[in-house]
Amino acid sequence: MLSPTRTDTSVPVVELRGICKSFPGVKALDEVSLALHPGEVHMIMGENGAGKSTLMKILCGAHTADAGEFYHQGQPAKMADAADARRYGVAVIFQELSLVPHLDVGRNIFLGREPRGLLPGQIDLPALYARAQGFLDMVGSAIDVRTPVHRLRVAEQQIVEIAKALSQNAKVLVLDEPTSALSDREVESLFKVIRDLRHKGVAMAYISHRMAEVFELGDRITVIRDGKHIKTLMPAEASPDEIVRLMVGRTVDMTYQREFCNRPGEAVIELKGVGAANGVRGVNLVVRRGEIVGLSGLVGSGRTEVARAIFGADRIIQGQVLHLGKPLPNDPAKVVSCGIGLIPENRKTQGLALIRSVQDNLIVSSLDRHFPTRKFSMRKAATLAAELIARLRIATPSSQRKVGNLSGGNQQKVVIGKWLSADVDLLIFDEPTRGIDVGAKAEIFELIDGLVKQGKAVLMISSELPEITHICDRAYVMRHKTIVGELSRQELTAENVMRLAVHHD
Amino acid sequence: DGERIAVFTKNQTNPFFLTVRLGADAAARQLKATVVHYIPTKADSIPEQISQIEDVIVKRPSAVVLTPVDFKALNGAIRKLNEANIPVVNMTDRAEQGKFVNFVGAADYDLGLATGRYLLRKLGGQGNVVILEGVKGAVVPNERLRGYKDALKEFPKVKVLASQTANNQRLQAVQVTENLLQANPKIDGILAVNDAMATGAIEALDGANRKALVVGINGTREAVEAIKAGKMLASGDYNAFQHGCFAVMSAVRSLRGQPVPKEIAFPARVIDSSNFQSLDMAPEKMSCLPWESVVK
Amino acid sequence: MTISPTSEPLGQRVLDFLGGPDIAYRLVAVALLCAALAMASGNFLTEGNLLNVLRQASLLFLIASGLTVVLIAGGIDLSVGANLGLSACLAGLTLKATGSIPLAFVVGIGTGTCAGLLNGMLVSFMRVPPFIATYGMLWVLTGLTYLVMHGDAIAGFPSAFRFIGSGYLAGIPVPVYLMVAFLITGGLFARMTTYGQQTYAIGANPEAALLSGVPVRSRQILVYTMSGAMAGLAALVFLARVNSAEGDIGETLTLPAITAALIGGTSLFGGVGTLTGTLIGALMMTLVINGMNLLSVDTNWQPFVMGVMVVLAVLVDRLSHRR
Amino acid sequence: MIDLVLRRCGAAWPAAIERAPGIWAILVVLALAFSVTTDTFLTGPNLTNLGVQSSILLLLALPMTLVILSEGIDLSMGGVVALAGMVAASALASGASLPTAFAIGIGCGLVAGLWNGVVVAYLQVPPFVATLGTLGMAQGLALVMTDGQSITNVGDALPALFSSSLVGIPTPLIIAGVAYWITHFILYRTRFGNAIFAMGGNREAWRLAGGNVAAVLIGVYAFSGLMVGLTSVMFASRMSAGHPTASLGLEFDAMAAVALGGTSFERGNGWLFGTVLGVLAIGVLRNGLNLLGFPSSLQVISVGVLVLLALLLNGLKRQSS
Ligand SMILES: Nc1ncnc2c1ncn2[C@@H]1O[C@H](COP(=O)(O)OP(=O)(O)OP(=O)(O)O)[C@@H](O)[C@H]1O
Ligand SMILES: Nc1ncnc2c1ncn2[C@@H]1O[C@H](COP(=O)(O)OP(=O)(O)OP(=O)(O)O)[C@@H](O)[C@H]1O
Ligand SMILES: [Mg+2]
Ligand SMILES: [Mg+2]
Repeated sequence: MLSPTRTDTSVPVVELRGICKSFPGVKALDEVSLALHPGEVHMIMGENGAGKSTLMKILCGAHTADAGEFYHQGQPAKMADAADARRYGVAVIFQELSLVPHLDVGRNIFLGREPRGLLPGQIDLPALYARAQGFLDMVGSAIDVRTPVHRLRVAEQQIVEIAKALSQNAKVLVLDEPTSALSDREVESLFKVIRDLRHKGVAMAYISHRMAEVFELGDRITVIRDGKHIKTLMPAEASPDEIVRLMVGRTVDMTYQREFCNRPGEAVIELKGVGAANGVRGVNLVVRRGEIVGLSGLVGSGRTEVARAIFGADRIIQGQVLHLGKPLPNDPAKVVSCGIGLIPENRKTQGLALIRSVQDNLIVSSLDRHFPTRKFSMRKAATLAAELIARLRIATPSSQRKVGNLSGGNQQKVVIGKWLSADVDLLIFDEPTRGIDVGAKAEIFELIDGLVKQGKAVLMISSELPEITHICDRAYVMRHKTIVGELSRQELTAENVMRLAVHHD
Repeated sequence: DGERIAVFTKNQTNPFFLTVRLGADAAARQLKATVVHYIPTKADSIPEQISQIEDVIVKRPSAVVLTPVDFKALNGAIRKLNEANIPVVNMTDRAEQGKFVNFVGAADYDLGLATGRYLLRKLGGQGNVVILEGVKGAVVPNERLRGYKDALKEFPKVKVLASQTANNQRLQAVQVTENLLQANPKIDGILAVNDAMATGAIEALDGANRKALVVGINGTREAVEAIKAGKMLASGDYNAFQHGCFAVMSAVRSLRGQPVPKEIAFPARVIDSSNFQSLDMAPEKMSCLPWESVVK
Repeated sequence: MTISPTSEPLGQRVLDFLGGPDIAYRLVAVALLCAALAMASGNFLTEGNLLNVLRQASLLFLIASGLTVVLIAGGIDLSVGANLGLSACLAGLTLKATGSIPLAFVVGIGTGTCAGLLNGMLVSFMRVPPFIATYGMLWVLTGLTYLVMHGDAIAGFPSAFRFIGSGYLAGIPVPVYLMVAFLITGGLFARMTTYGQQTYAIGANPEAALLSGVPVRSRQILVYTMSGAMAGLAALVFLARVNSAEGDIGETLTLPAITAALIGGTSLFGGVGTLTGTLIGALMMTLVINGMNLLSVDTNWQPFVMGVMVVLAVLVDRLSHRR
Repeated sequence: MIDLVLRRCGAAWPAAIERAPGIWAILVVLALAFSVTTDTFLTGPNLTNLGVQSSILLLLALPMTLVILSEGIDLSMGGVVALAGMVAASALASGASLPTAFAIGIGCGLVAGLWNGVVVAYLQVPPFVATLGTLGMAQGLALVMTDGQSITNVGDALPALFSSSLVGIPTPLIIAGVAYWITHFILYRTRFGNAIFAMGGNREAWRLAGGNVAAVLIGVYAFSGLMVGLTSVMFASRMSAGHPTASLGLEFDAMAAVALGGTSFERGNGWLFGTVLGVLAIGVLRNGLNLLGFPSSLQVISVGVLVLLALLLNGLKRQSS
């Protein structure tokens, strides 16, 4: 079914030449070229805001290029909209999920391509479900095709996305950070599918910020910086350091070395047998001044829920949360005024007001701190924002730009920035580096390190094990909505974390 | 126990119908009958009144007193009442079709004619006037308007500067009149098809420090106050209370086998500073006229 | 990429203070409208007529201003008209019964505030979507109005009371002063307090605002309560102006108020909008109706013209933002 | 049996209750209360009344559900019902046959719907504003047509239609039933239905799937217009006249019914059968209170309390899960 029509790997299936694309105030792409060959996984690397997603969106017709040419099987072709892309066999798994929440899995997989029934416009539902089941089987998933997608976890939704892309019989598959929400096990099954497709001659473009994946999967690597094509090279001729140098234009230390904390201070927050309306049960946990505490576990183990419960976003129904020894109110606004901040998991829906400016977003959490009389001054706000933009090196033409127009990584920096501005004692990071490039990652860790050195405390949730094992002073591991173990600095190894996180019985 | 009469009025916002309902209650008390009121929750809603009639048919009252919210739209519902053999008295607003015990109300055209003539005579048969029309398409304001226009035909020297609707509403009448006062430096008379708009026009006149003779129709308490204070010239008396009285009396009499005339129309009477006393009291204190004093 | 707060040119700062380019377009539209009306009707540019327009617009603005704040916070208040009706009736009854003007004020504004508070509680604590919550309240408030009025009307209030609705100060109608006072207070609230910042933040993304430590619920309650209080105040001005109250006094006021806010550039999706815009919206609507009355255009055309106007206003916004 | 029906309507028993617990609770309580307090509620003629009275609202609430699912709203319904009804009535008045009048009424509705769709889809005016504009325009035109008069000389065929019946079932009920069935088919069995869910849930997903967003939006509003056109003739039939203002505000009743039935105003989350329940709840409440001879002002309050209570109960359910 997926047999390649051409095995000649020298003619690219699709090729972009000299692509330019500008958004108001930004030149996102400047003369970028990219060729995707059958049977190859082409890794696209670059810092946040380099233009990777934009390039992919042009490849699949979601954006139209301002200038440049498009070739299909070596022939010039037109690429005006998503329908064109589909004709050339381009399928995409986007950075932002593109599923319809209140349709079921089967209907989502075949959205816009439903098998036809007898009447005009009618769907042949039995055929649709049977075929959808087939594609889910192919990725080795046990999800029921009739489940509405909104009931699925993020990881399961990602799998539906993959099945959807598979069902399109794609000649070209674009994957924009497909693993950012997946657990290791799911990543493995995704990689298996990718290798299968490579074998069948599908051309793939793969964006990732995880260096390991680049070398595990990549057949060819293209690096983009500031909207410009920097270099295309083979994995054999590249080293991680070299790629990072190309990406950021300078050398970066990726090992996140830090001095661990030997003598933590008083407990900033302490959870005693906490259970919350969102499902977590019997959570005991303490975070002290001067330490970074990790919260690890598989996706769905309840880490986000613990964070939300502490922050007061979900109702606590049993146990106690103590802040500096006193009970912490169960209300986000009061929690913030106690000096606790949360960097949520989904920056677009939970972290930012996308239609408001960078400045407005940066100061929203610290209004009470900077304007204690509640008298607001635009001038002071602008000064504060400018400082933060400079301090975090947020790439934005002006503090008045809408946050929605920034790249993912820079948006994340804005979310972090608003808590820096609020000068909180305890910061809870939920997947702080999701979709963030290595350079920015290093910066963020440096920042976190700086915070704890000042005597602040950090609770960090991450799905990337190295982040937990390299950065944290201690870590808790969760399973089934409760904490199943605590690991000290000495015990904190990937093996130990996984042993606790995965259920054996 | 006495007869159960279902009384349908058009809305619960216009004081006119409150007075009608009080009249109905008073008559029911006198005759030892019971009255249940049905009023659309949305003022003057046709579909709601139809539904209410359908629901009431299921309950089978002894008789129905009906002020249809629309001249024709209630035909179907009235037919159902007739088919169910429930006697129906038509009150205040005439319905187009249907078998009725009788009609109890006033002649809107006559009221318009009489009140219009009254104002035009006071103007000495010349000058500039404006008309404030009511809700478009409703029978009552239309008939009154026709009366006004026919009265104007009798006084060819009077000039009609404008004829605009303020939808029977006081606030709209204030604003429309304000604008008309700006557009027309000389306005001598204002003919409003109801008292709410007439009093609205008076507000606008007061605000602009201008003078004009104003008439309305209905004889509401507010109009009586204005007449008493010398701000309003006159109002056509609609006899609201007696509508309620005589409609219920007609229903009960016909149930009891007593004779009932096919039509009880209260004569067109204009109320001015000389004869407002009969209306200068709270409707709660009013009482039904004796049957014989009206039905000869 | 320099990111220091540069001092902008004066013209830009004035424009910003007025509310940005959207407001400027609208001011131009108002000017054109006035010019056209002045040419079409000799009565338009008279002092009396202009004061009329201002007074009529100020009433509409008073109702629409509270609503605008609710819209900015991402909500909607379909009950403003009904709220105004109930407040006016209760205040009127109080005034008739006791003759005490201060008491009437307390009752009128108090009723409006309570109803607004209830709206706020429904939306924030009970999580009823604002559209439905305020629609339900519309019925409840209307029913209560009918209940207290039981079909009657009240009229004839003391002239001292009527001053706020139909009086003049230095030749200018009193409601116009109220309008200006609220425009300034509202503008200060929106731009010079952290409440304003938080209101915009909630409208733009309530979830993010909550997770940023903005006290979302209490701010929602605040804006609905403010809208209710404004409805109560507008009710008093109304009462004073028309000198009577009936059960249906507020029935037809909600949609025009929403229309004024929309014409003024406030977004239904929250996070965008200004009181200045709403004022201009109210002014444009009043001007059009005034012009139609002056030119004796059939009043039946009024809804049609309003319909065209609201779509055009929003369309112009869209087009100007696309550039 | 009931379970089978429900499953066909998009959910099994427990799921159906879970989707809109408030409306079920209220329907059951109201029906029980009225059966006990009146001896007429549970009679054949009364239930027929109830069905016939609810049919018009259902005809509007069905397309409203689709529009709301597509993250839109249609405020123009009442105005367009008036305009299309006036046009159809004037056609009848000038001697057209009943089928022609239906065609004209539906055609009028369709034009208004297409206009809404074009303004929303191509001019990208938010649906609330676009349809508010159409409301004004339709209402204005309906008034201008006859200077605000209703059109009453419509012959006998139209008035007879509403009270007629087919094999013992009232015609309005049959029409409402067929309309439900067609709407159900469109929403749950066609590509267009999937597209409607995508409009509210994730428009970008539909665009990326090669779908045409504008076409779907126009389709939704056109369908709405079509149904509004049909309603306009049924409405005129109920009143034996074309009336320029009687239908104003119907769209809000329709929206309330949709919301009562558990359809939320965001994320394309909704349920067509719930809308039927919502319409029924409003109908049962009004009918029962009339049977009780409940004072009208309290009836007004009850409607508001019903809406708030149902939504509160739905919300409680959501919070606890
Ligand atoms: N819709 C848009 N409107 C305006 N600017 C945009 C838009 N989409 C992207 N940009 C800008 O284009 C540039 C490239 O963004 P893009 O999303 O392609 O980056 P990226 O390489 O995918 O980054 P990340 O790794 O953070 O996802 C950024 O400066 C971004 O601000
Ligand atoms: N079965 C489910 N149905 C609906 N929503 C769910 C379900 N499981 C999880 N979610 C939601 O998805 C989000 C992610 O939850 P999850 O359980 O994956 O959190 P987590 O353990 O923090 O994992 P991660 O942080 O890696 O996403 C939460 O907001 C949660 O409420
Ligand atoms: Mg990206
Ligand atoms: Mg999580």
